[in-house]
Amino acid sequence: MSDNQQDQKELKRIIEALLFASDSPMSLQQLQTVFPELEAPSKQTIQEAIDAICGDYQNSAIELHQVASGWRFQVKQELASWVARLFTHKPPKYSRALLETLAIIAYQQPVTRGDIEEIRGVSVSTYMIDTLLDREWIKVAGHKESPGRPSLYVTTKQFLDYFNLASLEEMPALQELEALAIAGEMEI
Amino acid sequence: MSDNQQDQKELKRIIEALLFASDSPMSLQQLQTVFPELEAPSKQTIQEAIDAICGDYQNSAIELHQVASGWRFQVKQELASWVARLFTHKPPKYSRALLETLAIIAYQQPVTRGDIEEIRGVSVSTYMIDTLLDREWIKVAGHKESPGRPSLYVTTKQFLDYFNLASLEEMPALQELEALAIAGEMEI
Amino acid sequence: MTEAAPQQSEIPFRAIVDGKPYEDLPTDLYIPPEALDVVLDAFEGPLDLLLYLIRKQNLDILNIPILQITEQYMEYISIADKLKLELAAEYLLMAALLAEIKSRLLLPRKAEQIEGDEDDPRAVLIRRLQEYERIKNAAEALDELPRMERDIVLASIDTSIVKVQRPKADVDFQEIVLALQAVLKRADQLSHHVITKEPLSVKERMTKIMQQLDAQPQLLFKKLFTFEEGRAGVVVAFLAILELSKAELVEITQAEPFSELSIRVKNKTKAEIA
Repeated sequence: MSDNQQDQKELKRIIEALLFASDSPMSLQQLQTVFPELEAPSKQTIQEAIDAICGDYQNSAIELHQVASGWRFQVKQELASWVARLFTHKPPKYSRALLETLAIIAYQQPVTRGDIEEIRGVSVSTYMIDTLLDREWIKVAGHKESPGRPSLYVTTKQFLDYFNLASLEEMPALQELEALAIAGEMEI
Repeated sequence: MSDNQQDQKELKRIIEALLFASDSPMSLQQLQTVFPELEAPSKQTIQEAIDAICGDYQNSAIELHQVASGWRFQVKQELASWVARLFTHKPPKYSRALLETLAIIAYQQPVTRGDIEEIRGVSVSTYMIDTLLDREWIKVAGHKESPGRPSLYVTTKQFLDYFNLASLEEMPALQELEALAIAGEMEI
Repeated sequence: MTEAAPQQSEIPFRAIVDGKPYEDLPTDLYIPPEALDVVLDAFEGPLDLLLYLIRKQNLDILNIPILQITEQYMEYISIADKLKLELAAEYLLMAALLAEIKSRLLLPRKAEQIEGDEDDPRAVLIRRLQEYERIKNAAEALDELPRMERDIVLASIDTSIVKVQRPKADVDFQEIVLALQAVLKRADQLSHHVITKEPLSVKERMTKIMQQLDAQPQLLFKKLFTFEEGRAGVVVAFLAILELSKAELVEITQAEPFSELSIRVKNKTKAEIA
């Protein structure tokens, strides 16, 4: 195998890895910027790699598909019904940590991630915040004027809708909660 | 191609699609329950399909890897440095104290907080135990029948998943303790 | 102790003790002076510090020269004390253990004590050091394992063409309330746990013991310990007695083998006590 072929094969693997790792479709331009400036392959070379990958996945369960913002791997149409079965069989469950984070945002808003960590006494994962943002239960309302300008999180209208609340005032008062917490402790 | 081979090929594609679509690793059992009850393939058949998929991806940028809670597709290690360029966030770093505590729980489980303190020779903070519980790397498996009935901690499947392990046996071997041979006369 | 320490004089040492620069660092102390004030961060505890002292000198754990290591450890403790660094009680506890081992080594031993090393504190210490080192290495190996968020990237695909609304997790507001209660309860416990530490100073304890001996020239050893103070308190009292003994201000006596230990002011004759 010539050096050139070797390089092309390696490039194909890198492009393949990037497309699998990325959460969103990647354009030729975006793929190009991953490489160090002087070593970046041309768009044409990247396109050739993509064509080759498309060929590789012909008999597989997934395919490389081009959408407006770039290329992404997706499940083949004829297998979609099976994937649908998977999803209906696996309703997710939120962790205690996620519910606590949501509770703190609801009651102490606006709060930064640091605030939440301080109250919970443990670090807060990006995944948790992302899940809540994704669910549109929280949103970024602005940034705190402190080093790093951390995001300030607040709950959304969708949060109130989901929990069937007309306004935040309808949530049980914090003092009541504390009283309940203390009562709970006394039982033990 | 015989009907049987055809079926096996189709099954392989379905399993492949399911494993790609799932957010979390899938066990043979979980894969089985996606199928209508009467048509569900045996675990052995599913395992054969998985073995075949593993073979298919040998030269690809990704691999099918087994961790504690099942199988998942992940980008091959040797391409990780390329993929890392896509992410701007720094991976979390864990303190020596946390890693030592985690190692003790992993290797000596079940252990109490007192056992951990005994081995490390220092007190173990509640914060650290909380962090490990919060990450769901450890859980309380019961209580020791000794004064105060201290919690007994064990590691979880999530711990193994996070560290890319299928079972505790895959953890690096603990070094052997050398036999103590203290001579009658202690050297001063 | 013939090994020379790394050239510590090259490192400017700026500790101020009692208003004067503190310069006469012992030459056999293997801790870089500038590290002293961050030592609690640098070491994971007394076992870690001991391992450091042992490994730094390429010594075999199974055959450590206990007197040498004890002296280095004590030196370190005393400097930390002079620099008024807050030392965790565990460090003092280890100092007490080392002192005990040292005293056993120096005392003539009875025949039965040589049998078996079950109760030999040195064997116990070596075993603990071995076990700790094993875990320390295991923790390093754990850190090296490929892991999520750092080395492992999952291969994900787009599933938006799948025409099924993925069920989202169902949450009841009650669960949020319970979650917040749990946080509050935990925060509460945390604040209870911030117990203001009683400052336990060896020097202070030495003074207190001398005052006790002023009133009563001979005291039973065990009377000097207040068990309410916990392990740290016991250690401080023990170290104070050792310090006093070293300074030859008191002596520890035993009427007969296995009888209770007593402590009395030195330089007083039996006649005076009687």
